[in-house]
Formats: sequence, C-alpha cells, structure tokens
Amino acid sequence: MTHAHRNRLDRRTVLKGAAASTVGLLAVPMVARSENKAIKIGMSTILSGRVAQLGTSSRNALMMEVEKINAAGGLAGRQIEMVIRDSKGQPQEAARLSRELINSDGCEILIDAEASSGAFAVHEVARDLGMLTLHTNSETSSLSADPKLHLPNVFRACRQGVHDSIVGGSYAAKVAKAKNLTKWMTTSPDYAYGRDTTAEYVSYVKYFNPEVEIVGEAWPKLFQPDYTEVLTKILQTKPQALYSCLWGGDLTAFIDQGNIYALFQQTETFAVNMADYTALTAVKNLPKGIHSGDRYIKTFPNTPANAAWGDAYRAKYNEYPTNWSWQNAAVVHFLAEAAKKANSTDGAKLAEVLKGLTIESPFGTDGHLTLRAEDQTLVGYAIGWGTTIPTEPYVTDMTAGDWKQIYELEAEWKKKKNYT
Amino acid sequence: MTRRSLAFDLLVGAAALAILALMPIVWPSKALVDFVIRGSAFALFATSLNFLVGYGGMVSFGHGMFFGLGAYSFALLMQRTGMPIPAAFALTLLMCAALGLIVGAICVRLKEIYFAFLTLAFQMLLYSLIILWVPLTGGDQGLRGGIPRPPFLGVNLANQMHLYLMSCALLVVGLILMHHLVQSPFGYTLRMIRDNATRANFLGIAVFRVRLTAFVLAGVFAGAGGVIMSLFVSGAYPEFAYWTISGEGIFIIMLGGWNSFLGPVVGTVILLVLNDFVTRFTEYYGLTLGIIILLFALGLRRGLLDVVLDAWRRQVTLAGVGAKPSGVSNAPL
Amino acid sequence: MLQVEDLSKSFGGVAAMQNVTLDFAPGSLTAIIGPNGAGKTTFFNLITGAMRPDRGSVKLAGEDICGLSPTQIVRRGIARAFQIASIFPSLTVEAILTATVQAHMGYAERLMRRFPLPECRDRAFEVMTMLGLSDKAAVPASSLSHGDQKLLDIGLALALEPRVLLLDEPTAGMGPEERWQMIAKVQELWERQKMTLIFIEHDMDIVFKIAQTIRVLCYGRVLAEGTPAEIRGHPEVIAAYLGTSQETRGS
Amino acid sequence: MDFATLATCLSSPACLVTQATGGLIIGMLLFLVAAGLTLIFGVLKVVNFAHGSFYMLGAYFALTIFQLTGSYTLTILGAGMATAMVGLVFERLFISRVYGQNVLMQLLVCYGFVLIFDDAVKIVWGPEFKSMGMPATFQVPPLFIAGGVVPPFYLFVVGIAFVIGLALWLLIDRTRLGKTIRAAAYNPNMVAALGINTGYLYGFVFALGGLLAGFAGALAAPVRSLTPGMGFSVLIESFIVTVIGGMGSIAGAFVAALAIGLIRAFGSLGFPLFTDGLMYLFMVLVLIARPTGLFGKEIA
Repeated sequence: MTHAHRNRLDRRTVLKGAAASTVGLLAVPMVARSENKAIKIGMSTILSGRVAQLGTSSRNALMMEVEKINAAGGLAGRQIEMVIRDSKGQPQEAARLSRELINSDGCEILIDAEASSGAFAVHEVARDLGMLTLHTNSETSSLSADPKLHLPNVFRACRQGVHDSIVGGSYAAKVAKAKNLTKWMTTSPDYAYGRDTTAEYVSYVKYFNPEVEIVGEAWPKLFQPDYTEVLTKILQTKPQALYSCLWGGDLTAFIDQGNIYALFQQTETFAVNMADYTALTAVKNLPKGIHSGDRYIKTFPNTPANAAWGDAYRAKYNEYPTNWSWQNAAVVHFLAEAAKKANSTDGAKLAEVLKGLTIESPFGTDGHLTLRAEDQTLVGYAIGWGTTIPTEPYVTDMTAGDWKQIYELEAEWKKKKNYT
Repeated sequence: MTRRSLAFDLLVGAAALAILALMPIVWPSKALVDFVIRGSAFALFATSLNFLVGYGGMVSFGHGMFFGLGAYSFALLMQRTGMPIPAAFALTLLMCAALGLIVGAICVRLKEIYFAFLTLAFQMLLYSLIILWVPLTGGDQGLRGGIPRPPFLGVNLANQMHLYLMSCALLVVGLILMHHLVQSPFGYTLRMIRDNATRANFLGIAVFRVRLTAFVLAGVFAGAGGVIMSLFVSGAYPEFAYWTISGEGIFIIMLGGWNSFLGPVVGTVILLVLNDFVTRFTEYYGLTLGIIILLFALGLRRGLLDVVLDAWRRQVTLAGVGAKPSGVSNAPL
Repeated sequence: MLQVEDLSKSFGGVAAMQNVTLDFAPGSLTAIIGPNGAGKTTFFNLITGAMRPDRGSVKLAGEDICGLSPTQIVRRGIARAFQIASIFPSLTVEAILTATVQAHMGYAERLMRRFPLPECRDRAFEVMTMLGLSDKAAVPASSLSHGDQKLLDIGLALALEPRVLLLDEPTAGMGPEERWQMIAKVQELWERQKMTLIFIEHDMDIVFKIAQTIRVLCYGRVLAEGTPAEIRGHPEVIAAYLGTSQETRGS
Repeated sequence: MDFATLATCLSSPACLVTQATGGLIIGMLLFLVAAGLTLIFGVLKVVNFAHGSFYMLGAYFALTIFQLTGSYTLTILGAGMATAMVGLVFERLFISRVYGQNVLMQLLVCYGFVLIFDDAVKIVWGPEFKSMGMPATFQVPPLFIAGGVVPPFYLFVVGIAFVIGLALWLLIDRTRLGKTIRAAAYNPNMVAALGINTGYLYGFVFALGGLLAGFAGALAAPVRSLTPGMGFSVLIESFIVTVIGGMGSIAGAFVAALAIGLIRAFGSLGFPLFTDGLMYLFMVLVLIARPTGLFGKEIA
C-alpha cells in the first residue's frame, strides 16, 4: 500500500464513483484527468445493506448538485472530486473510512452521510483530525446541541429531532384539542433516534395540551419484521391517538400489519416519517388521514423551485428523492456559497464563513436555509405536518411550523438538558 | 535451540516487531498505520478463537462477547475512573477472564452445535444488555466522547504512532504467548480432547477443566483485541459485541487456515484487504465477497496458509528430509 | 485385586447384567467369553465408570470404586482398550503416547513448560518399543494400519501403568496371523508388566491357549468359570456357547 | 420492566386471546422456516445458514407472482415451488460438494450464499423496500373473539401453517419416503446399501426445506416489508427455535416456535425493552436444563 499505488486506486475510484451514479459518466472523469488541482471531498455513507436506498439517494442528490457546481466552475475555481465510500452502516467502518478518506485519499472536506450511530463515530474522527466535516443525515439533536460534542470544524446540515418534536407537538396538540384525544400511546423503534425523538415529542404534546396522557409505550427493535406483539399491545391499551417515529420499511410493515387489525380506523395516528416518498409509494393500501411530518415532499414548501428540484431528481434517477436527498443537496449549496464568499477552499476559512451562513434554497420554509452560528446546525428548513391521502400528492393541507416558536422552545429545551 | 523452543519464538517475535516498527518509516502512510492497528485487533481476536476452534475443537459462535467486553470495559474504565492505562488494561483482561469462567462453566459441557449456539446466546445477551443499559454504555449509539489517554512510561497513545507501536507489541506478545500455550503440555492435552474426548476421559484427563481453561484463556486474548479496537475508534460500539463479530472471526479462520498457528493472522489480512478494497469498487460487496468465499470453500477447501504449508511440507518430504506432519488437522465438529 | 459383587444393570427394563459376582486375583490373566449381547462390554463399562450400576459394588484392592468418574477410576489404576480402536486420528503416535504419559504423571495441564516433557517422551518411547511401534513414531494415528491402531489403543492403556488392564476384543477384525501376533504381544506384555489382565475374546482357540481362567457370561449372568479345561467340558457352556462359536468366530 | 401491564393482561380474556393469537401467528411462521432448517440438519447434518435467504426469496417470488397473477393461492404455491427449486439446485450444485466436510466449511458455503442471494435480490428487485399488499379477499375488518381482536388473514395463515405442518408430519412419519428419510438421518450408509440414491434423497430434503421456507415467505409477504437481507432476523430466530427444540426434531421445532411466539407476545407487555433478550435467556435456560434441546437426541 504505497502512496503511488493508493493514488492510482483513488483516481479509479473517482471514475467508479461517478460511473456508479449513472450521471456525469463524462464530466467527472474528464475533470479527474485534466484538472489536477481539483478539491477532493470525501463522503462516507451507507451504500449496501438494509438502508442502502437512503445512502444512494444521498449520493445521487449530492452528485446532481456537484455537477452543477463543477459546470459553473467548481469551488473557488477548483473542480470537485467526490470520493464516496460505503460504510455498510457500521459505525466502526464509518470511523475507519473517514480517517482513510482524509489521511490517505487526501480529501480536504468530509461529508458524513451516515445514520446517527455512524455520525457519532465520524464525529470522534473529526474531533481527532480537525477536518471540516458536515453531518448531512443524523437527526439526533444532541449531536449539535450538546456542547460537549461541539467542534468548531463540524456542522450539521439536516433536520433535528427536537425541531420535529416541537412542530409535531404543537400540531398534535391542536388536533388533540379539536378531536379531544387525551389517551395517547407511542410505538417507536428501540434505538437512540426513536427514544429521544419520542421523548421530546411527548413532552411537547403535553406542553401544548396538558390533558394529554401517555397510557402505553411499545418499543419494537429496528428492522423488526413482525409487529404483531406491538399491535396487540396497542389494541389492549386502546389509545385514542398513536405516535410513531418508525421509518422506511419498518413503517410500511407496521402500516400493512396495522391495517389488518383495522388499527388506523380506531386510533388517530401520528407518524412523523410517513410523508416520505419511499414509504408513501411502498405502502399498498395507505390509510387515509394519517398525520405526518414532511420528510421530503416536492409540494412542500409549495414553490416552483422545490417542485422543479423534485422533478429534476426524479427525471435523472427515475426514483423519488428521499429525506436524505435534499439534505445532501443543501450541503453542496452551502459549500458552494461559502467558497464563493471566502474565495478559498481552505477548511478553516470555509468553516469561518459557514458559521451563521444563510443561503437561498428550495428547501427552506421561506426559501432560505441557515447554518446557525451558535451550534453550527441547520435551521429554517421546511418543516410541517399534514395528513395522508392514498394518491399523489400523498400529503395534503400541510401546516408549516413556526420557526420563531421553535427557537424559543428549543432554547428552553437546551436549558432543561443544561446544554447551555 | 530447536524450532519448538520458546527462545525461537521470542527471536521470531523480536524480528517481527522490528519489521513492523520499521514499516511506517519505509512507507510513511497513515493508512498503513491504521490498517495495522485494526489488523492487530482482529488478528488477536481471530487467533484466540482459533485456539478454541482449531486446537480445542470447540466452535464458539459467541467469541465476540469477549471482544465487545474488552472494548467496553476498557473504554468505560478510562472514561469513568482516571486510572492509568496499564491498570485499566489489566482489569479489563481480568473481567474477560471472569466472564469466560462463568459462561464457560455453563457452555463447555455441551456438544458441538449446541455449544456453538449457547455461546451465541450468551453473546446476544451481552449485546442486549449493552443496548439496554443506555446510561452506562450509550446504547446503540455506542460509547461516545472519546477515550482519555494519559501518557504512561513515556507512551502517549493519543499519538497514532505510539498507538501503532503499542498495538504491534500487544499483537506480537499475544501471539508468542498463545503459541507457547499451543506448544505446552496443556496444548497437546487440548488436541487430544479435540480428537477424541471420550478416550481422553479414559486416560485420566479432566476434560471439563481443560476445556474451561482453554475457554477462559481464549477470552482473555480476545479481550485484548477489543481493547486495541476501542483505542482505534476511540470509543466502543454494540457491533463489537454483536454475533457478526464472531462470524467474522470464524470467517477469518477459514480464510487463513485453522491448521496453522498463523492462519488467522493471514486470514485477518485477507479479510481486511477484501473489506477495504472491494467496497471501493462496487456496491455489490456481498456478491463479490460471497463469490470469493465460494472459491475458498469449494476451490481451496482449506485456509490459504494451510494450503501453502501443506504444499511446502510435501516438498520437504519429497526432498527426503523428515518432515514433521502438522500436529493438527481439520477436526472442528 | 478386582472384586465385583452382585453387579446389576438394566436398560429400559432389559437386564444387561444380573447379580454378577466375580473375583480377579492379582496378576491373573482372565478371558471373558460369551455370545453376542451377553453383556461383556457392559461389564467393562460398569467397572470403568462409563456406566453406573443399578446395584452391586466394584472393589479395586479393597477400595469401593463404584460411582467414581472414569477419570478417577483410571487414576486408581484401571485402564482399558476398546473393541474399536479409540485413538486420536490427527496426532502422531509419539505425540499421543507422550501426552498420555504426561496425563498419567499429572502434567496434562502444565502451561509453563514446552511439549514434549523429556521424561514423558522417554517413557512414551519405552511403550513404543514394547509395542514395536517405534518406527512409526512420526506417523499420524489415522494413517496407521488397523492392527497398529489396536496396538496403539492398548499402548495408551499401558502408558498409564495400570494395575488392572481391560482389553475388549484385542483381535477384533484381524486376519488369522495378525491375531496370533497380537495375542502373543498381549501375553508378552502381561508377563512383563505383572498386572491383572482381563480380556474379552470371541476366538476360542486364542482363549483356550492363553487364558489362565475363563469366565463365561450369558444374558448378563455368570454361566460358568474355571480353567480352560473345566470350561471345555462344561455342558451348559457347550450348549449355550461353544455350539454357536463357529458362527460368532471373527464376528 | 412493566409487570402491571402483564398482570392485567393475564387477567383479561380479551387480552389473552389477542396476545395468544399474536404469539400463534409469530410462532407458526417461525415454525415453517425452522421446520425446514431442522429437517435439513436432521437428515444431512448440515446447518443451512442460507435458510433465511430461502424465506426471503419466497417472499420476493410471492411479490412477483402476485403482481402477475393477482391470485394469492397461485402466489403461495408458486413461491413455494420456486423456492424448492432453488433449494434443490443449491444442494445439488454446491452443498453436495461439502458433505462430510468440516462443518465450518459447510457454514462458510452457506454464508457465501447468504451474501450472494441478498445482492441478487438487490439486483433483480431493487434495493428499496417493497410491500406486496393485502390480497383483496382479506381486506376485511378483524373478528372479535371473547373481546380479543383476531384478523381473518392471520387465522388463514395459522390454519395453512397447521395444515402444512400436519402434512409434513404425515410425510415423515407415515409414508415410505418418510421412513427412508428417517433412516437416512439415522444411518445414510444403510440407506445407500438398500440401493436408494441418497443424492436424490438429500436433494429432495433440501427442496422440501426450501418449499417450507418459500411458503413462509409467501404467507409473510402481505404483511412484512420486503428488503434484501430480510431473511436475516428470521434466520436467527429460527435457529434459536431449532436449537431449543433440539436439532433435527420437527416436533421440537413446533413446540419451540410456539414458545418463542408466546414469549414475544407476552414479553412485549412485561419487558418492552428486553423482548429479544428474553428469547436468548429462554434458550440459555433450556440448554442448561437439557443440553440437546427439548426433543433433541444425543448426537453421534
């Protein structure tokens, strides 16, 4: 494994990386050969195994934007070379890959497109190596909220559990008042994201509507194939409303199995991760009227820009973008803007600019996204709740969350957790 | 000084250590350093597993429990108590021994496949415990916040180079110790039990005690591997205690060869190289790996080093030199 | 040397051993004969602790060893070889015998020293020469001839320097001349080791040639005991056993 | 831990019915997979690590057949047959090469195929999770028995599973073929001596195992999401079942599968966070009490 040897590999890898993402079969390779002062950006994500689809959709969206940037002259004049690696979803692999991407592949920026557990592993590497790192997929709030984890060189450019919970909570409270739903139950996957998000959500539902009481909880394992025992438990408890942050295949299985127990006719269901095309399209008989937060919907925010982006993605990859897609696209936009402002690709300089940077984006509630300075995390993104219908556009009457309220309550939440 | 003597082992070990120490100077590649650190963690783990499988005929599907316990207890001791690294290391090995004693006492009585699955069950219990005990272990997100590394005797493990040398040293020492075990009277008693436990019993050998001892010893060395791993990722993840780690251990043994003491080390290199390079070129990692596995299983039918060594021995015998047939042959299960 | 009293064992109601009482004098050479299913091997299993008797006692030099584990019984000086040679396929003759001696000397679980311990190795070679296996020292047991495997099996027992040696059909599955070589070897060993030797045998010619005393088992009972001469003339034995010996021969 | 819920449930018939049927459905599907696994081990002494993949293939075959024909009956039969074929080919071409070899070698071959099958599915059906959807026949409201909720579809599944299990038992226990299979499990050489081609016999057993796993997949497809690697959790659970029941014992697999099903159903009430742990705990306890499983015989 001498340097010469590795570099050759890297070059080939880049070609491969581009080729694999059916796009830019020409663009990137040409770059790779001609432009030798190209900037290498490393990306560690999940390309194989159970949630491979999320990883590929992250890569697709990212490559789609990278091409645009390269076509427009690249980052401060340097073409972008993506070096994308598959962690198979294992945290120790993610850690190893990010070290390798920086140490041996000579990447100058690291994009961590891992799920939460992987993200925390990469975070330790970022602490170790001080490289400019952007988390694009981990929604676990503590990653950016906990000052112990705060690193000047690390940003989070994706949703955050606590934001979802505040918006979801206020929305649910309204529905609860209107329909007088007091007995609630939760069923969420038994891992950090599931536990934290659920706890936060519940606390806010109660905050906005004190009558609400939690009469039961069920904690299926992640990727559990059969939810019968969970469903029967719910039927025992007979809650008026049910909250779940199950996602992806687990959610669709839960819906399918819940259907045959006629669960969704009996209980008002709030599934934060329902309004994601992958889930919406997979479920065969999608019950009407499930409440859900938006993940990515091209009709929310209902702007031409957003619709255009969604259609472009679909046209290019012949699949719907996922929640992970827009987040990775956004990161590229941020980098491009920062490089323009700093007129440099130096990690430290970029980090300086990224701190508090606001950009125009189809994914913002008001057309803007901001990397908040205080905790270097994304705010202002489209966040809202609506109810499902069985056909396109799948989710209707979205009510957008109010960021002013989010900021206030988030601040209180941080105090409560003494994160400040 | 014969090939069998401890002195010979020490000499070889010293040479190996010297080479390992020089490598980063010849090839100044951080990736190489990382590779060797990971490698020594897995090599220790796999060799200790082969001590059970290849020499003891005890196929454990739960050996990863010691790897996981090693990683977690070391990381936790360093995070929670400010004790010096050597102390935490020793204490960790002690815990692994304790676990081995308890689990082993229950498992080693069982036959073949049942032994395998009972060990697996215990490992999964440990795994569930790690997932469940969030305040202590951080649950499924693993132990975060990094591992403090106070320097000791001039060794500063915060420095990757020091960590590299430390891992190499642990690996070499561990291998020498295990090779000594394998060549000790105990080692041969273990082989007898592997070949024919009933007969061994009628020769006055305390089968249960010997097996239990082997189980505990193997656990301790696996734990050492876990410690290296925790230092490498500066944390610990439930995956370390998940059954797939045990699976990888078995897999490494099969790749490298279970009839040769160094087989697992070779296997480790093969697996890591496969893992690190195959993933670069294809998303169909499983497909590629699967095919390679079949080539080994149906083509070579033996671990790589076994194939090589057997060929070499045949050469030697042909040359008329009295070749010592390998003390071990495929016995497991 | 070895006394069994009122030994009884039944499997699921079927009595395999009923009130067997036998006494084996020190240094005696006894043959145990009987048709198939007479309970000969069961008898060995009960003595060596492989099975626990339902009733009765087994005394070795006055000490009751009934209910002890095989290991404990071996340590007290009763060694056995099996009808189907029970050896260690992947190890070499030398390694096997050395490890056995080392077990006998109580070094089996030594971790600090290196194998082979010289003292054990020397003893192992003595046994090999005794059995005439020295030239096969480096051969893996699995590639030994059938006869040599049986020899090795006996050798394992001998390496334990037993006071009582139990051989279960030492000549089973051998050709005529092989049998006689084997039996000569056994006799020679017995004379040299001055131990109490009990062997199960189907081949009457062999039995009558070397046994001092013969015990006849039939359906779990002692049918007769005595010198070869007495047994030859014993009417019940002739009826129950010798009549059938022609078929059972070599089985 | 939440014993209160468990206690109240045990005292309410409605809850008992719901949970029990829940446990039953989990158990029966598990049994179908485990039965094949234990059968294959019993006869061929091969630990078929790839059995979970058979279940996965069954589900995916079901998806395709259902999309093409729209008939659930055809779907079940077709999926079973197709998976049986896979099993047959798998045994004849690959497993048959490693008989009598080191068990780890056999494991390795199977493991290789676990990886290959997963990626094959990924290539053929795509990486994203799929859902077959409930056949129209069963899109009906659940029944209420003694206040307990019982979906008709699950009644159907349990019924079918029972029938299949019964048929399997009759086949093994009552037919000539069954005798031969049991004989082969007991002593292959003897069977070979009787002039029976053990090769075909082994192929048949593997196909039978595949058939059962295929059925299980098809029966699960309407309610479980299909993803590459979905066979995995099922594989582990069915291993637990076969080991608890005693490797090679179909009766054992049946009992153990139901036990696991009930443990899951009621465990989720009492120990919502330790349901999996409970299974392993149960396995440990059983093996300590009976080192070869509930119905296991000493393995030669």
